Amino acid sequence: MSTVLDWSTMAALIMLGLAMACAAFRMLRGPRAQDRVVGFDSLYVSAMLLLLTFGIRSASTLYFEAALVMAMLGFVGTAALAKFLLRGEVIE
Amino acid sequence: MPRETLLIAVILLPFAGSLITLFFRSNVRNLEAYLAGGVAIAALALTALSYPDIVDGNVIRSKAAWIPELGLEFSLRMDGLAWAFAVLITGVGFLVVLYARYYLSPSDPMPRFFSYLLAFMGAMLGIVLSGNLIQLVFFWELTSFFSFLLIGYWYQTAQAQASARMALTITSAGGLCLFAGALVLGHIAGSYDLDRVLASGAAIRSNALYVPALILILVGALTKSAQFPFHFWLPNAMTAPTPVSAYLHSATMVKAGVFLLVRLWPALGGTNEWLVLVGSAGLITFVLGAFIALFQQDLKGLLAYSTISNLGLITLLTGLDTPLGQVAAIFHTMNHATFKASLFMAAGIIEHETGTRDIRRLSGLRHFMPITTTLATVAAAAMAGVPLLNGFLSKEMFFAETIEIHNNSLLDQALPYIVTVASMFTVAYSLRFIRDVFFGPPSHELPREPSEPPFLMRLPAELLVLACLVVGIVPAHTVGPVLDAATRAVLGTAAPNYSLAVWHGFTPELFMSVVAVCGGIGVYFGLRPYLLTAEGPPLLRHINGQRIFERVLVTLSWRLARRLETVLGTGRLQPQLQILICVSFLAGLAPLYARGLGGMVGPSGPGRFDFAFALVWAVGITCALAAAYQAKFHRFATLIFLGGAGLATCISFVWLSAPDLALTQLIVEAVTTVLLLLGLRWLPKRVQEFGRAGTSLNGVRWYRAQDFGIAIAAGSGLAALAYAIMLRPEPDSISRFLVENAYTQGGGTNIVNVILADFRAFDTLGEITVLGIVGLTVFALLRRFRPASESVPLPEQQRSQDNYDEAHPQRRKGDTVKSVMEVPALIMGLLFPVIGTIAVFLLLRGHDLPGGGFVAGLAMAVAFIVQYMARGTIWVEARLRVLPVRWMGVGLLLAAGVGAAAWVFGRPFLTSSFSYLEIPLIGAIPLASALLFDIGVFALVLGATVLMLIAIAHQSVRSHRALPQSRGAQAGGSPTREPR
Amino acid sequence: MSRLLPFPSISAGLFILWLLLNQTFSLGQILLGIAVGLLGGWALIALEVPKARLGRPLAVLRLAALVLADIVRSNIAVARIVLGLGRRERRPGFVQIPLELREPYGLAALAGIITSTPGTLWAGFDETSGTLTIHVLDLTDEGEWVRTIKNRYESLLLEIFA
Amino acid sequence: MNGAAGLPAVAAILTAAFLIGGSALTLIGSVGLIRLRSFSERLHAPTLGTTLGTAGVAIASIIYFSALESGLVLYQLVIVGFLLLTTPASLIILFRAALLRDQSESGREAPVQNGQQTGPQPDDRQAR
Amino acid sequence: MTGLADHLMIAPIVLPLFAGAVMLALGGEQHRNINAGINVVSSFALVAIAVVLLRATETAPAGIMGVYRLGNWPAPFAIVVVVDRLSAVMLLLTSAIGASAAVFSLAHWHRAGPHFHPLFQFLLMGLNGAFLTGDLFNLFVFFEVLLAASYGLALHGSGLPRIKAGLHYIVVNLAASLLFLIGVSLIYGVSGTLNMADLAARIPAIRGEDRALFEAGAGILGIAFLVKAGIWPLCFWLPSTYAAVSAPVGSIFAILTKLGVYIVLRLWLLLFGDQAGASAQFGGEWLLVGGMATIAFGAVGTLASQDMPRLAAYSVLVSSGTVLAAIGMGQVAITGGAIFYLVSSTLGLAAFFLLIELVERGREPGADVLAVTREAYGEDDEAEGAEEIGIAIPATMGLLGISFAGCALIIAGLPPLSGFIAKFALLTAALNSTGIASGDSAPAAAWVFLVLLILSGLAALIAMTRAGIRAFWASPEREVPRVRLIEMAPVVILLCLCAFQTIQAGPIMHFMQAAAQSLHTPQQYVHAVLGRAAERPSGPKDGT
Amino acid sequence: MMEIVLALGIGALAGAGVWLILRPRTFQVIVGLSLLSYAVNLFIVAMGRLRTEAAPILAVHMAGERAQVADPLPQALVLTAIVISFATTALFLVVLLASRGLTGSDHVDGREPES
Ligand code: NA
Ligand code: NA
Repeated sequence: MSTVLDWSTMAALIMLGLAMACAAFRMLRGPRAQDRVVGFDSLYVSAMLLLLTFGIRSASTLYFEAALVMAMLGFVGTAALAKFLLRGEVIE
Repeated sequence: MPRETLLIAVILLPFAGSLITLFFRSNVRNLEAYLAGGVAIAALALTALSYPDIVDGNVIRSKAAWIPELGLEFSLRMDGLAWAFAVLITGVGFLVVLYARYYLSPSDPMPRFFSYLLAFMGAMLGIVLSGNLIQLVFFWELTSFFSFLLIGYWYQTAQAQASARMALTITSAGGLCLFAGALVLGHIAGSYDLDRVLASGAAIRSNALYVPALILILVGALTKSAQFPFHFWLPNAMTAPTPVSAYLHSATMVKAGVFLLVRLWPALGGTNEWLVLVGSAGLITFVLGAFIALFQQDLKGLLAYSTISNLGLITLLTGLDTPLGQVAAIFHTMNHATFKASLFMAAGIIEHETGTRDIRRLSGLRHFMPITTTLATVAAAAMAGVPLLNGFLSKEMFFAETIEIHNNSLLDQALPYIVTVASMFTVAYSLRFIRDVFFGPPSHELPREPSEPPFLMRLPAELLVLACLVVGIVPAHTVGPVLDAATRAVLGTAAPNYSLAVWHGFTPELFMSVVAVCGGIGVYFGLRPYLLTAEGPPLLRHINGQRIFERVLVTLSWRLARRLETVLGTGRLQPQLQILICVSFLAGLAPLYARGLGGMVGPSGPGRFDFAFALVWAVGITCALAAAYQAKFHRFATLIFLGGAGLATCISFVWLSAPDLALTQLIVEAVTTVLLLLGLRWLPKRVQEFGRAGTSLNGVRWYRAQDFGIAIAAGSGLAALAYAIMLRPEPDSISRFLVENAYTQGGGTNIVNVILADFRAFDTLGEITVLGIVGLTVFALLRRFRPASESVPLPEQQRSQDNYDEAHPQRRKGDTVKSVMEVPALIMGLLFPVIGTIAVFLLLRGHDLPGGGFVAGLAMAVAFIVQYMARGTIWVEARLRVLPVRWMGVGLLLAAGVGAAAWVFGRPFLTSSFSYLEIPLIGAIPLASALLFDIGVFALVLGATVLMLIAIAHQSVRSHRALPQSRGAQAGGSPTREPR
Repeated sequence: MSRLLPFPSISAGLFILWLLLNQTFSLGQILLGIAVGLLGGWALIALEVPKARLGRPLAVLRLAALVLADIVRSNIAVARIVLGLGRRERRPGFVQIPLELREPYGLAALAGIITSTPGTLWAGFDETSGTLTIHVLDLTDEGEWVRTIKNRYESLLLEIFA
Repeated sequence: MNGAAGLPAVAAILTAAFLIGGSALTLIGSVGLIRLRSFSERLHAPTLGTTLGTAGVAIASIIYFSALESGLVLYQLVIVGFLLLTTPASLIILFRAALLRDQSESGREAPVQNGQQTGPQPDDRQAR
Repeated sequence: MTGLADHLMIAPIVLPLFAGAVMLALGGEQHRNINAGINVVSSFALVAIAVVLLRATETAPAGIMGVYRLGNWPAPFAIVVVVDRLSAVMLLLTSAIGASAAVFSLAHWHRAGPHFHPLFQFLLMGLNGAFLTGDLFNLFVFFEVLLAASYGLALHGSGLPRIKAGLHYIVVNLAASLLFLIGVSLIYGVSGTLNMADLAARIPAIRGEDRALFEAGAGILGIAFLVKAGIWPLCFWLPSTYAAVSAPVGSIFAILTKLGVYIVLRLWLLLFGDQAGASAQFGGEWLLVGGMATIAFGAVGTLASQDMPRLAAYSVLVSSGTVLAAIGMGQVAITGGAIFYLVSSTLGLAAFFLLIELVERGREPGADVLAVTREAYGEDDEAEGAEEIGIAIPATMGLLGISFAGCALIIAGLPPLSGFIAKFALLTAALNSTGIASGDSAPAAAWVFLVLLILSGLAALIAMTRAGIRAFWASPEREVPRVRLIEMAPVVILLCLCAFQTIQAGPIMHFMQAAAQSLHTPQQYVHAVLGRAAERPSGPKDGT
Repeated sequence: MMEIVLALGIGALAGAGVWLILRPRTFQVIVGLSLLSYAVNLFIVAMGRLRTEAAPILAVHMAGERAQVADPLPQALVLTAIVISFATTALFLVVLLASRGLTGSDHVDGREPES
């Protein structure tokens, strides 16, 4: 059965990698700052899922923390960037 | 007293006296003089004690170990030559002290003068008594230094400053050459010991390094003795107080050069190079000095040039390279010291009594000061070479020596005629010194009404003149034995026959003397009309040594240096970094180029192509390049790209089996992003300008092309290095031990964490210290932070939102942001305990699984940041106690304290221990000291990160708002204490 | 009780979070989890987070099921839009909805629901007028959206955060 | 694939299905980020990933590890919950920031600031 | 490894760490006087510790007092600290200057900005750690500790020139730190070890095809150290930084360049001695050439300096270049002389940095840096600066003049202070590397070195005279600066140490030569660190 | 193949970083330093050779075996390096802000180049 898993994890990894690439495209392309921030946010989410999938591929739970922290920091980063766009400074 | 001790005492006395004098108050005049005089007379007496030994031809030595490793001992050595000089130095020194006591005015600070003078005396004695070359150089440079202080004694005048500086520069530079010469000489001779050096003359002269050594030493000697072309510092040094001139510029310092020539003659002399170099320098100086002296209008200037000329004569004598020449040189040195010192004293008396030294203004002083007139006349006669005075005797020997055949060149044959002519000028200026000053009608337009000076002021000159007379009349019974001993010391057993008598019959040299005296009188009267009016000698009037020197000095040591500094260095950052990168690139490339990379080994790692990994890196590389491309004009976008590149790095860590790294990298990156965003607010707006002025465009393009090349080279270089290593088999690394012992002896399954908290906990301790330090620095810097004026106003967004709120009557200022942030702020508030829980979780499990104090601390800091973001600084700090500095301190203490606790058990610092603690109900819980250590790390990281972030954040509050009294963060140097 | 456990539901959440994180139910971890829950609650007092009055667990479950279903449905809908499988001309736009809900947690929950449902975005809530503005990706019928929000979610939320 | 060999077939297939479903949805969301025309529209796209995309992958992971370790592994729920909790906060700030930016640059009022304006508003501005 | 004396080896690092940590735990700034007390006590304790360690190395076999294994782990697997003659000398030098600067700062500098005292202690910690460690990566960590503290101290007091210079300083050193990491990791990648002694033992066995990569790593690593040492052309950040920092900081900074030099001395001789097989003497000629270029550039810079701080900064370069060139010649006797010179010139420069501030203080009334800072910023934390600490000293100008002369003589290498002896030691060794009586001819490099040293001495003399005349003579009606005993005493004591070095040149040179001898025979060091590896404890380490 | 991807990544990060630190604006320099430190961190990990799915965390409570896990030492070094570069980046940020505030310019030399 491991071939199913092999193929599916590989496909998932590639799909998530492509998702990252799409997000990165928006990040690079803009055109406005907020577009880049959305791109950044989804880049983080895709990357987080990539880690979870990688965990499945390597049958290891060691990457959970990384995924959790990535979720957390994706939020912090996006919120900080958005706050900057909103107010011109992150902490008032 | 043993003779060895005696030598040491002679040297030490003046230095000790100098030190003691320094502590006197400046108004204790007599005591100073007594002490200084006492020291001089004591040194003289001690020197005199060894007279019997010296006359017997013995050499007194005293050696003490100094630096045996370098073949250097502290070695004193007194032979006849040294003795003669020591007597001169101490004897004249005593007289000068006596004289100076009366010469200096009450307003001059006495302690300084006598202290310098005694120190100088000690240094001078050091030169003549040195038993090795290095020690000689040591004292040589000391004399330069103290003479600088003495010449600059009246430092208030620009002239004194300039001449002191010139004297120091020239003589010290000469001294440095002498140092080099001594090193070369020691290298040739295989020792710096004077006896050994003097004994290996033949070896030295045949060595290939002989000429360089000779030149270096000559530069030293000739500068010190003010010989052409280094002579010009001496006349300028006449700004020194006259006692200084009487001492340094007649009897002692300038004699150091000729002393050295005579001293080293056995080792260096006897070659054509010596004859040409020393002889011509002496001859030119002798002639030139005599000529210029005649045209001086300043009494001391005349004496200065006369000194130069006489020293030239002595140099010429040593340069003539014959034993008799050396004898004459020694003899004339002694004679010159006596008559010139007394003449300087006379000049000083005149200045002291009349207030001027200008020969044109002085006249008929014999009416006011007959005794001084007599003294000066006798001394000047000695200078002129009048029979029955000491100057005559050495002059005779000189003339005799010039007649001898040396290398039979044209110059050699012309020598007697040249020196005779020059001697005419000697006679002429001596005559002028007497006649123009003391004779003629009494002058009544002097600044002061002159009278005879006090007896004790005259006494030194009287004693010196007496010496001139006595030596001149009965030489054989007075200086005879001394000269004999000195000669033997220089020449060894091969002392030539010479006779010290006033009358040798009608010899050619007598004829030359007569011609010189008669001719001199003629010259004087012939040139008198010119002398009365002119300023400086004909022809040479416009050549001002000082001005040339200063021009050259300024050009070389200032203009050229400034040019070179800008050519060889830069104050700009970009070229520095360019150089740094290029140099390190080359440093990495050179070995590869020289040795080649060897065969590439096949892939040793996970060779499989991983499409997802490649995709991640496609994104990462694109982000990196975009960041590089956009960083100038789109900072916000750049930060986002930076985040993308960081994310790729982080995912790579996951791929490469490094979960801890991934965690850390992630969290650090997020915090960095927030930090940079905080900073962005204070940076200037930058708008892309298209089509800027075309002038510098090409330059800019060229720089960019350069930088682009460097960037490509550096990037591909690093990539190549990494690739090369990755394809090679691993060496047997120390990490094998770490893996094998991480659990069994370190008590943790997360090997990386065991390394950080145990194997290499010392690194971690240092690393958190760095973080703490940076926290402190950031805080310190920001306390002084002043934003640029254009950054002070509120950001555009806030202004427009405020304007909107104010424009609508139903809204209050801040409503817009409040309505936007309402829901997010609630969520973010709830996140505080959630993130906190995650942080504690990461902290506690670190030793066994990914996590650890550092990551946990940063996570906790993130929890704080989120609150600041949601609610703003003032709100948060009114509610939470934020004491980052204390947290840092406690964390550091905890981590270091855990390390130090090992001492209690007699183990080295940071020895860990672990055990399982049985608690009822709960079971065994692991208790590792590493966990405590990690908690320390946690506290410090939390403190430092929060400190840095909020220190920056506080600037927004400081710059445009007043912070109300907050109950949080009262202590700990927290930024809340900054009300501005 | 309220001094010790000011936010019982949040503390419980933290406790569960702790256990989930540690993947174990050992006594030691349970004690630690309780400690974490208590500490978290106290921290929230300092931060002046408003107290939540959570009632009607049944309503919570109903809402959850509803939201879940909506999320799945709108996921598919948005996916179709993205992939261009849609039918006619699509028109994005803003919709304004008058709300009675004022409770902060209720609003937050509503925000969560709207944001988490692909196709709708929380664009703002005006406190004075009580008007919620949302952005809708595929705006066919404005009234339909107003009704959906008010009837499906707001009523339940009003029930829960009584 | 260390350890995966002993996985029950059902678990493997379920894992694969959820994994593919979740990542596909995420990918579609990201594609939307490219394909949708205006910012407001694009902002809808990533929620695919944060909701069902994440849920799919997380469920796959839960099934996989629960089967692998023969016990319930629910760690992944933390991630899902965390995302659900935080996504609204960041998206709300970002959306409003974007609207206010548009407003201040165009001089027009944002649709939500005064509570007056109703109806759809074209926002297809492409300028930076 | 349990004796109290053994633990003393780690004390130079741990003591300042604790001192700094306690200051922070007390809350930092409010207790400035307590902090000052801790700082001074700790600094003097460090002097005492350094003296004890130095004495211990005198009698120890091979000059290695001991190897301290941190965490009780065997070498080479974890971190060791090694006290040998060279590190003991550097410790003593650091602590002497540290104590002087600490006392000096109490007069007023420590009030010029927050957190002076903890930063100062952390700087000492970093320096001592770098001198003691036997591990390459740990060296990096201590480098960073001292760099971080030095960034803080360089910017202490803030103000435009400091910030401008500090920015360059930081960027260049950050770049250098990255190079350090690249170098260390490359070396690890090829050799599999981080322990210096272990590395020395492994070098001969490095496979031929890996050797180029190893040397590339060593080369890059070397660049990182040479930046710190201030070799030309990597030194342009140095003059403006050193000229801008506050006096006590400048004084302790005189050591920082010597740290780079120390590392080169330590590592180059350890790794690339004659025993290093194919890599022996790697890069030696570049060290020599670079050192000489640095002397020349430094000399040019001293001449071109308009003010004393810059002059001092360029003198630092000359001093650095001299030692580097001397090391590059690779002879035991020269190395011994180089260590002697290093100590002498560092003491002199440290004294000079302190003195400059005192001299300049009275020159332009109102130009007092503090006054400017206060005026520019209106900061109130300087308000207490008006109160005087310690007593003002009489005969100020005289004492300042004598001290200035002392510094000038040391820097120019003129007698009677140690500068002259040091130069002599270097030159005689360079010309007669096999002993003066051997009669071997000197290499061309030695002659160039001789010329450079003489010329740089002359340049220093000219520049110092110019500066001295301008400061002491040119403005007779200058205001006599108020100088306090706690400011003057450190200067005088440092100069007295130079005098002591002259008088006791014999024993001191003997010690330095012994230190050089052991540096040139690294087998002893390697054996001391690795030799006892077999004794490593077996079984669980500390299972209580 | 992974090696070449990683090497390319390192090269791109380093190249972009070097390009940026050679730029005249402080912000460019700080971004460049960050990119460079990413590159260096990856480089250090690469020095331990590449291993996937072999995290240096022991699954069982017993002595580990070197061949089973990736080299943990470079990872520990990188952790230290990350922390330090984080700290210095923060410091540099503040210095560049201070420089900007005092000089009024964000040029690395504290003044606009004359042209
Ligand atoms: Na006259
Ligand atoms: Na939504």
